[in-house]
Order: sequence, then structure tokens, then C-alpha cells
Amino acid sequence: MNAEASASNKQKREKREKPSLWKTISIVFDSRVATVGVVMVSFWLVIAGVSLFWTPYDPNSSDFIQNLSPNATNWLGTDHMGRDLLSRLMQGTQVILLKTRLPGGDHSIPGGVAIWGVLGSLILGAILGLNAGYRRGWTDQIIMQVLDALIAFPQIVLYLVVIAALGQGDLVVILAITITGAPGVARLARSLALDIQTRDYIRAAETRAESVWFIMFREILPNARGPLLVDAMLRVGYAIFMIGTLGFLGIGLPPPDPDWGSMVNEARKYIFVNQLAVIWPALSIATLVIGLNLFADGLREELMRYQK
Amino acid sequence: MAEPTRRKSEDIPVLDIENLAVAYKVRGGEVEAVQNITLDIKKGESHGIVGESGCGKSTCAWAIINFLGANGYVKRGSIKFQGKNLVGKKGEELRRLRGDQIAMVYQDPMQSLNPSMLLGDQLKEVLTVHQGMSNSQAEKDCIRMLEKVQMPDAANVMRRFPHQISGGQQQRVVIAMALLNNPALLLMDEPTTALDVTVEAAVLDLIADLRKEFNTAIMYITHDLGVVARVSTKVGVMYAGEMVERATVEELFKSPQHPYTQGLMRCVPKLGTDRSSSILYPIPGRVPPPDGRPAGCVFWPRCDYVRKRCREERPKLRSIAGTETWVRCHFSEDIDMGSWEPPEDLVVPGTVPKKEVDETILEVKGLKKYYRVRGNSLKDVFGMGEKQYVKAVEHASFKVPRGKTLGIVGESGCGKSTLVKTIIGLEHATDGEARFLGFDITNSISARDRKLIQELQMVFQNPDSTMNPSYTVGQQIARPLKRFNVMPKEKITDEVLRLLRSMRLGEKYYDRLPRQLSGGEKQRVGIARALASHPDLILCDEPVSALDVSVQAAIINLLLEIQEEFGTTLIFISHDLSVTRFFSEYVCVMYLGQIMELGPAEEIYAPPYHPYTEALLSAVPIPDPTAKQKRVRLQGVVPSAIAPPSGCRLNTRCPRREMLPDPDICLTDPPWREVHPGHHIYCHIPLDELRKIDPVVSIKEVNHAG
Amino acid sequence: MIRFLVRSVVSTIVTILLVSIGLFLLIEVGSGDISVKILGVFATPEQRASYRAQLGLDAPVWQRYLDWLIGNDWWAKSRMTYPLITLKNTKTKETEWWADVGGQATRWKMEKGELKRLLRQEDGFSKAVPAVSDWIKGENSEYFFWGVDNRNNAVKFVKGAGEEVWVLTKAGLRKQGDGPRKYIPLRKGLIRGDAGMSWQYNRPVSVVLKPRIRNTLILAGVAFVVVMPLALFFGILAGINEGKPLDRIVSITSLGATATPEFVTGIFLIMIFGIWLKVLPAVTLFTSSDAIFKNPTMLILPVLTLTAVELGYVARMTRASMVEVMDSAYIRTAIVKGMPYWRVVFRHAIRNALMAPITIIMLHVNWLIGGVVVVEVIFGYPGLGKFIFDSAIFGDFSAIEAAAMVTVLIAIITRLIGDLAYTLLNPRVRYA
Amino acid sequence: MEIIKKKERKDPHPYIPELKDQFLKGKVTRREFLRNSTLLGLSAAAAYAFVSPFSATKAMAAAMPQRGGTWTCGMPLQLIDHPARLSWSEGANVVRQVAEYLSDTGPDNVTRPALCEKWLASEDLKTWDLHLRKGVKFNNGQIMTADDVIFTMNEWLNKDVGSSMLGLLSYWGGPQNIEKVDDYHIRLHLEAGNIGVPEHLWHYPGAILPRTFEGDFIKQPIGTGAFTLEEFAEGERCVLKARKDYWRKGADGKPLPYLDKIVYVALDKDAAMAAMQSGQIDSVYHPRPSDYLALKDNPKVNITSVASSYSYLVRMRVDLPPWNDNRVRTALKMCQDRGKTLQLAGYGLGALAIDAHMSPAHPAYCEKPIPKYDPKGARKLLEEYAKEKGLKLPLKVKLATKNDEAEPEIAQALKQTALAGGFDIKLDITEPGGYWDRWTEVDLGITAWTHRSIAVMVLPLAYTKEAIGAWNETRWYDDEFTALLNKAQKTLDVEKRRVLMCDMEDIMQERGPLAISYWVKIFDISSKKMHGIKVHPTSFHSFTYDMWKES
Repeated sequence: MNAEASASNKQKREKREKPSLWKTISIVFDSRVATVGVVMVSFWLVIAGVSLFWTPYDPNSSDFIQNLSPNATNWLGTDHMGRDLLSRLMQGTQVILLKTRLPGGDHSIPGGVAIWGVLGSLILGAILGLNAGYRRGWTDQIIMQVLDALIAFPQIVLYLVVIAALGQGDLVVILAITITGAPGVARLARSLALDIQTRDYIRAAETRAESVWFIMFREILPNARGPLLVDAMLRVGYAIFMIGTLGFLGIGLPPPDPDWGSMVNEARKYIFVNQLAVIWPALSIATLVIGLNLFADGLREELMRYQK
Repeated sequence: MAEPTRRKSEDIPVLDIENLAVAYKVRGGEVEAVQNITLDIKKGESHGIVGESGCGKSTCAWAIINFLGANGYVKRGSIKFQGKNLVGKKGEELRRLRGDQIAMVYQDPMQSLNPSMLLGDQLKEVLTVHQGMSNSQAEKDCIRMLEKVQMPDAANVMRRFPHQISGGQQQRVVIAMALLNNPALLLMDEPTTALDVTVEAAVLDLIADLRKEFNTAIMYITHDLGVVARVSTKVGVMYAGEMVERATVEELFKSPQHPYTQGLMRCVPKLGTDRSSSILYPIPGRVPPPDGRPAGCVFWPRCDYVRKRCREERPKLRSIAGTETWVRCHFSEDIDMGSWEPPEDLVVPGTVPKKEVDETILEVKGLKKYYRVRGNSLKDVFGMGEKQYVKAVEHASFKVPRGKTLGIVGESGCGKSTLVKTIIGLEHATDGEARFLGFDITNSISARDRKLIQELQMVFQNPDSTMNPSYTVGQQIARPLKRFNVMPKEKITDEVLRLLRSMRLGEKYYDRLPRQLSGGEKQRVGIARALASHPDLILCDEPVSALDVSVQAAIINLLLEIQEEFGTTLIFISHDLSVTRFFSEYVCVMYLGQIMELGPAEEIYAPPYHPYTEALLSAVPIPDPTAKQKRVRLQGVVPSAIAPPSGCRLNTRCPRREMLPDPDICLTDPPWREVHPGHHIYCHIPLDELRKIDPVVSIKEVNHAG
Repeated sequence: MIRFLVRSVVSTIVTILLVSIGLFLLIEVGSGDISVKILGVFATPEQRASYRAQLGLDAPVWQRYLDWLIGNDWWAKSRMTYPLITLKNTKTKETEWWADVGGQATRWKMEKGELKRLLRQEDGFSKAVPAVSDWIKGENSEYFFWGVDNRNNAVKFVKGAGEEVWVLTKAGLRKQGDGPRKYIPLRKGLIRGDAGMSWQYNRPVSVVLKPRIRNTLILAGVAFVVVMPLALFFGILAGINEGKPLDRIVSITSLGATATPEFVTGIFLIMIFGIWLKVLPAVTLFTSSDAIFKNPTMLILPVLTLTAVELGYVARMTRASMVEVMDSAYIRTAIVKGMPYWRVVFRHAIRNALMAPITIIMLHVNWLIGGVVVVEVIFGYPGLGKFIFDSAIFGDFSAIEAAAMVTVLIAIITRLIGDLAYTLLNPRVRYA
Repeated sequence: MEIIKKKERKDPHPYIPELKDQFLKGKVTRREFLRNSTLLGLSAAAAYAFVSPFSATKAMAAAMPQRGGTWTCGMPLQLIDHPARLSWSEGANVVRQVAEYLSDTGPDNVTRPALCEKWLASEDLKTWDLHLRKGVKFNNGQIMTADDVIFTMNEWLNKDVGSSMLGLLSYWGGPQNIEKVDDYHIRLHLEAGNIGVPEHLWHYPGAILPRTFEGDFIKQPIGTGAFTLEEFAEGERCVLKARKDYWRKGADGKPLPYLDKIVYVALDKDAAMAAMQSGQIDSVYHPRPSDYLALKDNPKVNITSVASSYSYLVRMRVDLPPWNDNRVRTALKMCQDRGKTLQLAGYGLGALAIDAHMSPAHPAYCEKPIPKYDPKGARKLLEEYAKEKGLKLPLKVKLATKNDEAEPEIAQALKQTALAGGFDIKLDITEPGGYWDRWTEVDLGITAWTHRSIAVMVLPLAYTKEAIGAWNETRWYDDEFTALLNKAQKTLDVEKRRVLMCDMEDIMQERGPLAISYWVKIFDISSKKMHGIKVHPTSFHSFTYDMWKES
């Protein structure tokens, strides 16, 4: 009741100020860690954006001598087929972040595989989690049981099973990310809903006899938004990681567009001749994942500050 | 229950704080959470520190044991413990003092005990570490100490985990732990705030007894004027990080010097006063944040006597000639509390009694609410065990006349919240009748007609959770208007603004988010939201208990005003007997799901009492050190609601059971004894016997404000 | 506590059932017509139908699921004239189905319309003898016989009506006469250790899988034993030094390690230690099935690779939990009680700090197994992960079903252990 | 019998004197003389003595072989059942350690007798007398006789077994033409004459099995070879142990082999390379160009190479659209930039090819100009086709292959170069297993074809009507081509055969189902400790019986 006890070392002056969007962002920049994260993520976003319109050379065309070291023409060198590594690295961002190729055609939709996959798991997970957390009782038990079953699959095994069953393709990878991500999101959403549904404003909504879906999506969800967002950001990192791993195993996103994982896979043959062709995409995956992690950490701190 | 101050002038003070300032580093600078604190505590003294939340009370305590976290430090001043300066003490030296010479008791016992360690281990290590005592010796000492704090079955408690004992018992363990090394100084930070009133009373008794026995110096931090009046010899009043007044407890309550202290006194209802006889005057404005304190006197923006000097010069803590009182005010001698007039812009509800209406708006008869629970046995896992129920409400019957207020009091777990939830339809009744405006309301809300739903609204306890943090004030008040089609869409905004105005919130609040509001403001919005659909009955679930006293008064006034204006009927749940008494025409006392006593407010608070009512009244902390209160205490702990005692549920703890020739009769259902029409007591003890009992409280002087 | 455990066990069983159903449906239904995958898109419908019948795929899904899970010998038995027995082929360790005709293990085949018994000889091979007397007269005066063929199917032969069946050979589909009318591919079911035939290896999945499981358990087990104490140590170390340089170093290193995919770590560990420095075996070389026992140093690089990724994650979890605990009121109590710092950390903090991660750590075994797939591929380690990978690539459904079930089982069992550990650590659950 | 004996005294075959004459006149190269004379029954020693009379006695200067030791080799291991059904060399390498062939074609393209002591062909090459070695024991103790060989031959020719020998040996005319003369003498009465019989007997599904064989080699690993099968686990390892009573004798006069053990470990290529470099294994089976690049400067490793007729064929199924239209096929062939492909996929290690399955490594190869990259010409053809069919360019096609050796690079190179020609190639690159499952079924794919010593050996396997349902993955056959092929198989004279080959190459280039960019150079990468490894264009491990390891 009296919150004074906790005020010992966390006097918060922001508490009563009006937090504008800019302020929220600027506070992220106050944290050095989060700033590094934001810079890393934005770096790749910018690269991805640029790659849509321009890459130094055609990423898929073998115009150079194979396995060149970095030089004035090819800043990062060339790969085993004489393709410019920088161009390929740049284009490698697209499939992950910017576009999803639809099966059977040349059409693609905006939003990368990692993004759609995480969005999918977010939507599925939120629906399941909110229902479990708000309705509780049997609904909760059944949903949690199903989620337990899904969680029991080691992620990569689930990917392999899905791919074995449905074959390769952007949409399959999205589906796999969705299925593997949903239980985690649902658990989070459930725990948030369990917490939020104890709040008085939920009682207030109930005394207005609001519908269950209104309460779940209009009253609970907006307040679970923050942690879910942070979680989603981490998930994008995992997804990229996983796409990389699948690419490495040769079962990820189909060619010809390069993605970082399959770049590693192709370059692996030549690892004893040309280490850089492995190092660049690996470094890219690592920096993007680290960036997302740091950004998420910063954002979480920020949200916690406001939630208290 | 305050002790007369025993002075031992030959002693140097156990604790002597001078001009203390504590600062926290925050982003972009630092904030002085506490400034200019000066106090001393002598052996055997109990020094109360009272103030509203955020005024820096706890920081003082943490500063003494140098536990200010990574970003806090003592910026100025000295803290002397038995003559030695504590400031800057570190490492081993500090560690030896902590827990040995200086011990501390905190607000939430459950949080402050290690959940995965045996209580015995947690107790024993205080002795083994500080005194190098052997384990078996420590065990014996600990058991002895537990017995001293009146812990039942002390030896057994040693082998238990914190979650296995009740909250009151946990607090006893924490106190025992603090006393094990016979410390010279005991810091108590809101040790009873989380406890129920009867448990609180027992713990306060214990503290008083122990102080006498061990002659310890105690620093007692609380926000509750009643508690401070009961336990302290001296009191310091804190406001916005400063100590504004320091005096003996009698002086302070008799003639408060600082305008803030005076204001506080006017905010609190005294036990026994009601709205027809007294008015609560809230202090306008709000406590400034640590980094937003005004220049000059910290209190001037809220002070009724503000002058130019107040705005410019920070007053010093100075002694009032001829008294032991110190006050931080330039003009305290000029201020006469008796001649205080409320400021003109302060609107207080009229005190005129309303005309009697006989229409019953809500009638409840034999209402029952059971919750199914799962047992712990193997059978239960497979659903084959015996069905078990929490009997949350049992045979509740009462009527509420239109336009009146029914107060429901009782300790936590007594079923008052369940009762209200059942009425509003968040739960459906297990059995019994409930009629609202003649319509059956035993079903749950989804089965009710929307018109009926609209007529029953609720105000909630916790200001921090009453509003959805994601929506603006305007959106949240507008929602019921839309939901119930109270008015055409285009008029909704106007109506919301009108409601805001009538809640004394400006139109500028329309677009604010909850996190930009103070607790009291949030509560106002919550009331506006409940009012929006023009309900006939508003259920108030402890609407003021989480608020600071100055804000509490304002909200109470607001509710009274509304009732006056709209003729709304109120059901008012509270654990605070003074507030309930002040607020309600009718009071219903509940214990463990049963209604123990029901009747007009003034009759409940006077004999004949139900034994439980008597115990409650005797436990209420009264903000008046001169008030005499009988000591009637309940024994043991509250039994489980799954298997409540049969008959009168109080029978396991009843302090008056011996009055019956055959106490076993209590195992049968007691009769409803009618004292007067409308006043019933649920007890086996004949009314005549009960009438013989003296009043619990006797207040000598009439309150200044009253 | 008993209640908690019983609930866990019940929930575990339900989970396993759900997983098995989901897995089966996903693989067998989600993948569409398996015969297309095996026979290729150009096979004729007739060929497909014949092939599907041989695999028992013409049965309804629920029946196939039950066959898969609990076997079908128990109901196939009722149709047979002679009792079914299983014999183990000592050479291949495969289980073979035979019928017991008066102590003689027997199978049947049709040759030019004539029913023949194949009598099992001492050396494991069989001798054909005519078996005209085995025919049974059916309702519509048709002679039939339910026997076992030499592909472990219970089959129904019909006299004078040898079916034309398409048999898959390495050179493609071949048409054969004298086929049976009905097939029941005999199996004991997953729960009795029979996971069906692997198409990739043309051997029972269980035979191929067993040594793989053992290998993986060793790899994952060693990794677990290495990772967990280290991770907990570093996590706790960072947690109690929150914000200090040590914390920063541990946090940043573990984040970096976690964010670097296994395949990168693995490749570079091989390059550095295996090839450039030549101090450790670069890959795990199973020149015999017990090679890792003979040369345990082979495990170092794979374990190190797994460690790099897993260590960071668990350390971060532990750190967060430790920070939270160190910030809690009861730690404050302990400090204010004047307890020495290390006593506060060891007696008061660690146990509580481990409670939250322990369940997560156990859930993390899932991740470990995920990492194992990649590590096994990189290091050529013949374990479960590589097996799943190969099976998935090959489209070897029985194999992937069984292997995935094994991983799920491992995951669920470790979760159960995690629950148990949590119960033991947390008195609130233990004494609930 | 009489006649044969008579001939034996002089030359094993009447054509041999002419062959000698041609060699001396310089009409036939040394290589071709050796190959043909041995096929006709001249012993390798005699043939070598003829071509270089002074070096024949040159003793091996190398050190005395050491006994003992294990040869560890990284090689994929897939399912093995019936040896006659083998369709990949790796499996054959396992089988050939246990079971042997009647003949043995060495890296020098000379075919020597193995289980056959000698063979004699009639003048028209229609009757072949195979004399079996006496006293050769299977590892189950049984003596190998003509019955075992005839049983094995019957397995080859049994339609139900599904052996690729069936197509190769179609000129045999069926099992009824195999005559058992006595226990160690078999006479073949061929329907059509063919010089390649001894070489065909070495085709890798042709391992000789005991007559009790039931169809699964893993269950019955019985053969006459120098090793016995200890353990075979697909995808893991294969352990082979030396036999004590092998029929060949070593330099020390004791039975071979020198090695104690052979261990094949199924590592994927990348892992195998790591293992090779760290010294965990002694050899890598069939290394890739990238492996050559990585190890070419490694002092501990011997790299030997040989030109081969191994290649990656972009093959089109002529029974499915659009490849049933020759214009489309021709267009794709024109879209190959062979030089670029060789550079990208093979690092220039190989020889450029024409679009016919005949390689310069084959005798009687008819030299043809290497076609130029001609995207314009291709586009023209495609436009014509598209107009006719009402299609739009670019023509969308899907190219399937496996992610194994150089196939992905070839596929990507073709995708690039074919874009200008009007093809939009979608790549469908799967793991090897995934491709081998459908290699005969996909409409456009890249299949790796192993080396065969002569063209007439590979052509009947894949480009005849009989081979449909077996290895004819393209379903292509051509009456004119078949006629020429039949003729060539009977033509002894290399020059005459070369003329036929010229026509056949033209037919294949003009209307065949293949686009071939280059012929692979075959490498062997082994530890310098290993002696006696003879890199063979087929990557066959047929040298193990007398290889040895320096301890």
C-alpha cells in the first residue's frame, strides 16, 4: 500500500513527467548499452534499405576472380564463384528483414521472413496466451497443455520436421518460426494476462459487462504490449539466428537470393582458402542479433521504469 | 496507550542525528530525498516519524544503517550512534553494528524473510554470526525469544518456512530476530501497515511491552497518526524530505504547531465522529517531488497562512519557547489552530441530515457464496477427492435504503469483497436471494439486463490499478457512456468534461494518461467512471484506504457530495472503522464470511457490542494519545475458510466466550438478537450481558476540528 | 508435493500423447502422399496405390496412428492361422516376424499361383516347400490364407488370384505377379520400441537409432555437465557484481557467445585447434562404435562449441535471477542483520537465485539438442541430431518421427527433472 | 578347344598381330595398343614388354612394403543391398574389398585378368572364353567355380534384380547364351560382337557372388576379396578386416593384403577435409576442386590426378516438355559458357567438353571443336519455340541437382549464362540423397556420371531403348545412334571406330539430351604415409590388396 519502502534507491523523477515519444526514444539513448544496440540494428536496416536500390555489383553474378581478398574493387572480397561479397552481404539482409518470396512466382511481399515469422508467433501466441491467462480454468489448462507439447520440441527439430513434411520455402520458414515462437509468446502473454486481469480496471470493465474479447484485446493487450514488444525483438534475433542455422544446414531459404546462413554454407567448402567469406556473414548475424538483444534490453529497462 | 515519557537525561542519546541530508544520484544530477533532519532518541524512548508517502521517512532509517543502495549517500550532517559517528562507516565495522547494535523491522514480513530458509536458521544466524554462539545454544535462545514475542509453539516454528506461518506470526519472527542481540537501537519501518487491525493491535502491544522490558531506543516510522499516537513518546512530522515539527506525543496532538501538522489532524476522522457532526478538511495541493520542491518553506504552496517570507526564506527547525516542541515555521506562534477557517474555494459537503426515504433499493437474504477448491491429496488430483469449498459468504442478509450508505467492515478474508462481487455480478451467488430494484441479481453479470448493469457500478481500492494505463482519462470515462448508450455520441465529450469538472478535475485532464495523475486524481477518475452511467447504487471497495490521509479526506468529501447531489446509494467497504463510522448510516460487521453485527452506525460503535465488534474497536489506533481504549484482543489466528468453525465462526477466538455458562453452545448457530429494529447482533450471549460491557473507547477532549 | 509430482507426470503423459499425435499428423498427413515422395511424380496411380497398400498407407489415419504408436500385431494376430513370433537376426540385429508352425518359424510366398512355406533354417536363411494344405476356404468359396511374407507383412493370399503388385527396387518400380491381396505391415509400435522401417537405411529405425541416441546422450550430457556449473558460476558472479566491470565483461562475452551461431564457432574451433595448432582431433571420427570411449579428446571441440553458445544463455538467465534476488527484501534483511557478504550470497541468495533458472535451464535442454544437430553435422558426429537432419533431408518419415519423439522425450524428461529440482529447492512448493 | 590352344601358342587373338603392326607404324598410340591388346587377351606384361621392351624388367625401386596398419578413408556410405544393383561407386568400393571382379581395368586403361585367369575372344568377337582362376576361395571357405560366376551373371541379367549390367550387356542376348564348359571355363555366345567384354566385366555392379547369395550383401558379405566385412553402418562407418587366405601373394611371398584393416568413415566432405588436415584420416574419397585448392601446398599430403570422363551432365528428359523439343535442348546447350563454368565450378581443373557423353579420355574419341557460348542463337531458337507454343520468354524451367560436388556452382553458372539466352532457371538444389531419389525422374537436372574407360561402355547404359527404366534418365534414344553404337561395339579398329564416333558425337550434339561443360580431373588426396594408391578415373579403390602404410 505504502510504496515508500521501495523508494530507497529508486527515486524516480520521470514518474510524473509527461513522456512523449521522443522522450521514450531519447531515454533509450541515455543507456549506453541500448544506444549501441540501436546503432547496430539501424545499421543493418539502413543497409537493407539501400540494398533494395543499390548494391555495388550484381550480387548473383560471377564477374570477378574467385576468392579474392578485400581490395579496392571488392571491399570485402569475392566468394568462391567470383561474386562480390559486399553486394551479397547487403542483399542477404533483404530476405530476413524486407521481403518474403511467395511460392511459385517472382512475387514477394514486404516484410522479411524473420519479421513475418515473429509477427505470426506474436499473433498466435497472444491469442492463446490471453485466452489462457484471462479465462483461466479449463481453457487455460488445455491451451497450456498444447503449448507444453509444442515447447517440448527442440526448435530445430521442429523446423526439420516441418521442412521434412512441407518442403523448403520462405513460407515454410515463416510457419516454422511461427510455430516454434508461439508457445513462448503465449506463455509470456498468459503470465502478463494473469497479472493484468487482477487489476481493478479489468473488474471495472467486467462490471460494465464488456465482452471477453473486448477485455482481452482492448483492456489487457495494450498493457501487455511493452513486454511483448521486447520479447518480439529478441525473437527476431532468434529467428535470424535460426534462419542462419537452417541456411548453414542447406535447408533454409531457397536460392538464388543469398541469405547469410546459406552464404556460410556455400563458403564453408572454401574455408581453408577463403576464411573471410565465412566470417563476413557470420559477423553480420552476430552483430544483428547482438544489436537486437541490446536494444531489447534497453527497451525492457525503459518499460520497467514506467511500469513501476 | 502512549507511555509518559521517561527521561533519563544523564544518558547520551542512543541516536543523534543532526542536519542530515541524503541524496540520490539520478540521471542528470542528484536529488536530495531528505534534508535537514535533526533528531535524537534516548534509551527507552520510542521516537515516531510520521508523514505521508514520499516524504523520506524510510530514507532516514536506511541512512542510519548506511544502506542507501548504489546511488544514495549521506550528503551532509552527522548520524551519531552512542556518540560515535556512523556516516561513512563501511565494511566490517558497519556489519558488526547491523543486526547486533542496530536492528531493523520492516513493513512486509513475508518479503523480508528468506522464503527458502528455515525460520530457525534465519534466527539462529543472528546469534552465531554476531556472538559466535554454538548452534544448540542459539537454538535455545531463539526459542526463548520467540516465546517472548508470544509466538505459539515456538520450538516448532523454528523448523518451518516463512510461508507456513501467518502474516502476524511472520512479523513476530522478524521482531524476535531484531531483538535477539538486544540491540541498543531498533528501527521499525511501518511494521504493522500490512497487517489487519486486530493483528496490528497485538503487535503494537508487543512492541510496547518489549520496549519496557529491553529499554531499547526505538525509531518508529509510520504514516498512521493513530499508530504513532499509540506507540511513541516523541514524534517527528516529516513533509517533503524535511522534518517540520518535533514534539512529545501529547504536545503534538494537543497543540500541533506547524500548519501541515494541523492540516493532517483535520483530515483524519476520529473514531466516533460522523459526517453529521464533523467535517474533514483535506490539505489542498499535493506533495512536491524531491526535485520539484519550492524555494523557501517546502509547505508554502499548500499553506493557508503563507506570507512573503515563506516563499523566500527556508525556515529553520527551531524550538518553541517553554516547550519541547521544535517546529520549522516562521510564524507558528502567530497561528492559532482553533481560529482556522476553511479557505473559501474548498467545497465541503453539507452536514445536514438528509430526509428519510423508506424505499429499499437492495435487499439481500441468506446469500451464500462458496468457491470450489482443489484439495491436496492424491485423490484430489484425479478429481476423486471430496469436494471442498471456501465458504466465503454465509447467510448474508441485509437491506439498503435508497440514498443511504451501508458500511461493511471486517478484516481481510472476512468475505466483504466477495459479498460485493456477488452483488455486482462478478460472481454468481451459490444460494440465497438478492434483489436490486426488485430484480433478482443472484446471477452473474453476463446474464443481467444492460439497464440493470448500468445501475450498479463500482469504485475500486487501488488507485494505481483502477485505471487502464493505456487510455486517457477522457477515453476511460467515455467508455461506460458509450457502452450503455447513455447519450448520443456527439454529446459524450461534453458529458465527460462535465464529469471531470464535478470531480474537481480540470478539463485539461481529458487527454492525460493515468501515469500522469496522482493517486487521488486517479481515484476521482475512477469515481467519475462509475458515475458516468448514472447508477443508483455504487459499491465502493475501500476507495480511500490506499491514499494518504490528506487525499483521503478529499475523496471522502467527494463521495459525500455525490451522494448528496444524485441521491446515490453507496455500499462502502473498509477495514478502517473510523472512516466507516464517519461515512455510513448503516454498518455491517463481518467475520469469516458471517455477518456478526448489523445496524445503524452510531449503535454499532456503542454498547451492546458483538464481541468481535468490541475487539475491532479496541484495536483501532486512535490519533489521540489521551484516548483510553480497552484492551480486548482476539486469540490465535483466523481459521481456514475451507473448514470454518461450526456455529459461530468466532468461537475459536472469542474473547467473551467465558461469559456463557456453557461455552459449547457457541458450536451451534447463534440467534440473531435484535437490539433495536434494524440493529442485530449474531451472538449466543444474551443482550443484557452484552449491555453490561463498558464502551471500548473514551475520548477525553473534543477534537479541535470537531 | 505429491500432488505436484503426480500432476507433472500426468501432464507429461498427456503432453507426450499430444506430441505424438501432432507429429504423426504433421508428417504423415501434412506431407501429403508419401508415395509421391518415394516413387517420384511420374509414377502411375496404379503403381502408387499398390505401393501404398504395401506400406499399409491405405488404412485410415487413426488406425495408422495406433499402428505406429502401439503396433498392430495384436489385432493382426486374430486373422492368422498360426501364432506370430518375432526373431532377432543376429547379424543385422533386426527383428523379423515369422509364424510359429509347430515350432518351425515359417513365412509364406506365392510362386506361380502356388502357396509356399518358407521354412527358417539354422543359418537364418529359408527353404521353400509347397504349402497347398494351408489354404482356408472363405465365404464365397474363395480359398485364402493369412500368412507372413518375407518383408515382415501379414498378408492375405488368395488362391488362384495372385495380385499384380509393384515392388520398389533400387532401379525403380518393378511389377511382380503372385502378390497378396492385403498387407498389414507388422509392427510392435513405438511404445514397444519398434519405430518401423527406415527408408533411407532399409533397416528398422530402432536398430539404427539406438547407438545414435547413446552417442548424443554422451555429447549432450558432457556438454550439460560442463556448461551448467560454469554458467551458474559466471551468472552468479556477474549477478552479485551488477554494474561492475566484471559484470560487464561476463555479460558482453556471454551475449557475444550466444549471438554467434554454433556453426561459426564450430568451424573456427576446428580450424584453430584441429588444423592450425593440431592439438585436438578436428572431427569426431567413429572408426568403431565405441571410438569416443577410446579417444575422449574427440569430444572436446564439439562440447566446446556447444558450451560457447549455451553458456552465455544460461549465464545471462542466472545473472538476471541473481540480480533480482540480490535486490529483494530478504537479502536486504540479511545484510541489515549484519551477515557477512559471502554468507549472504551463499546462504541466502544462491538457492533462491537458482530457483528461477533451474526450470529454464531444464527447458534449455531443448536448445542444447537443437545445438547438437548443428554440432553433429559440423563434426561428423553420428548422433541423434545428425540422424534427424539426415532423415529430414532424405524424407525418411519413420526415422524422423521416431527420432523427434526421442528428442521430445528427452526434453520432457529433463523438464520433469527440472520440476523436481524446483520442488526440492523451493519449500513453498515442497510443503504446499 | 583345339583351335584355342593353337592360337594360344601364338597370339591370343588374330587381330593382335595387326595391332602390333599398327603400333609400330605409329597409327595407334601406345595407350590404345595396350588397352586393345589386353582386352583381346594379351597379358598386360606381354603388352608392356612389346611397347617398351627394355623397361619391362625394371624392378620396383621403392622400399619393401610394411605389413599392418589401418587405412582410414572418408567416404559417404549409403545403403547397400544387392551388389548387382549398385548405382554408386562408394558402395562399390565397399563391395570390391570383399568381393572381386573377373577383370581389372587399371588407371592405365589396361584391363588385366583378376578372377579370370585369362580370356580369349573369337575373331568376330562373338564368342568369349573365360578361364577362371583355380583355387580361389570365398571367405566362407567355399571354392569359387563357374557355377558361382554363372549365378552372378544370371543375377545381372535378371530383370527382377534391376541391375544396370542388364543394359550394358544387352548384346549378350540373355542368360541362355552363357555356357558352362567346365568348372573353371565359361563360354559366352554373344548376339553381337563386342570388344569391351573384359572391361564390361569390371563394371562396378559386376562383383562375383557365391551361388548361395540371397540378395542382401550386408547380410551375406561373401566374396573372394582380400578383406572381410566386419561392420557396415550406413551413414556411419564400414570396417573391413584383412583376410588370412587371400589368393594374391605379396612381395614377401605371404598372402596379401599388407593392411590389417580398412575403415571407411562416412563424413561429409567438409568434415572429411578437416579430418584430413588434422591427420585423423589418411585419404579423402573423391575430393572436390576446393579440397585440391586447400591442400595443394600441404607437405604431408600426396595429391595425384588423372584426366577422366567423369562429368556433371545437364540432362533433359526428352519425353517431357519443353525438352521434347530439340530447339529448346539446343538452346540450353548454346547457353553454356564452358570456360566460365569450368573456372567457377572446377577452378580450371579439367577439360572442356562437347555436348556428347564421349570424352577425350576415351580411346577413339573424335576431336571436335568446343562450341562457343551463344546466347543470341539460343534466344532465337527459344523465341521460335515460344511463338509456336504461345509462351512468353523467358522460359521458366526448374533445374534440380544435388548440393554435393560442383553441381551447385554449375547450376548457378548456367543460371547466369542462360538468362541472356531466354531461360529463367529456378534452382532446386537438395541434399544428395534427395536428388538420387529422383535423379531418373526430374525433367531437368544435373547428374554426376562417373568415369568409364570407353565410350561404348557408357553409351549403352544410358542412351538406348533398353536402358529406359534403368539408367536412361533422359529417355533419349535414337535409331541412327543406336545403329552406329552397335556397329562401334563390334569395331576393333580404332581408326574405324573413331569415324563412327565422329558421327555419334555429331548426333548427340545435334539432338542429344545432354549439355556438358567440362570433364573433371580426378584427384586423390592421401597422406604421404600411404603407398600403393593408384588414382583411378573412376575413384575406385581397386588397389587396396597391395597398398601399405608406412608406420
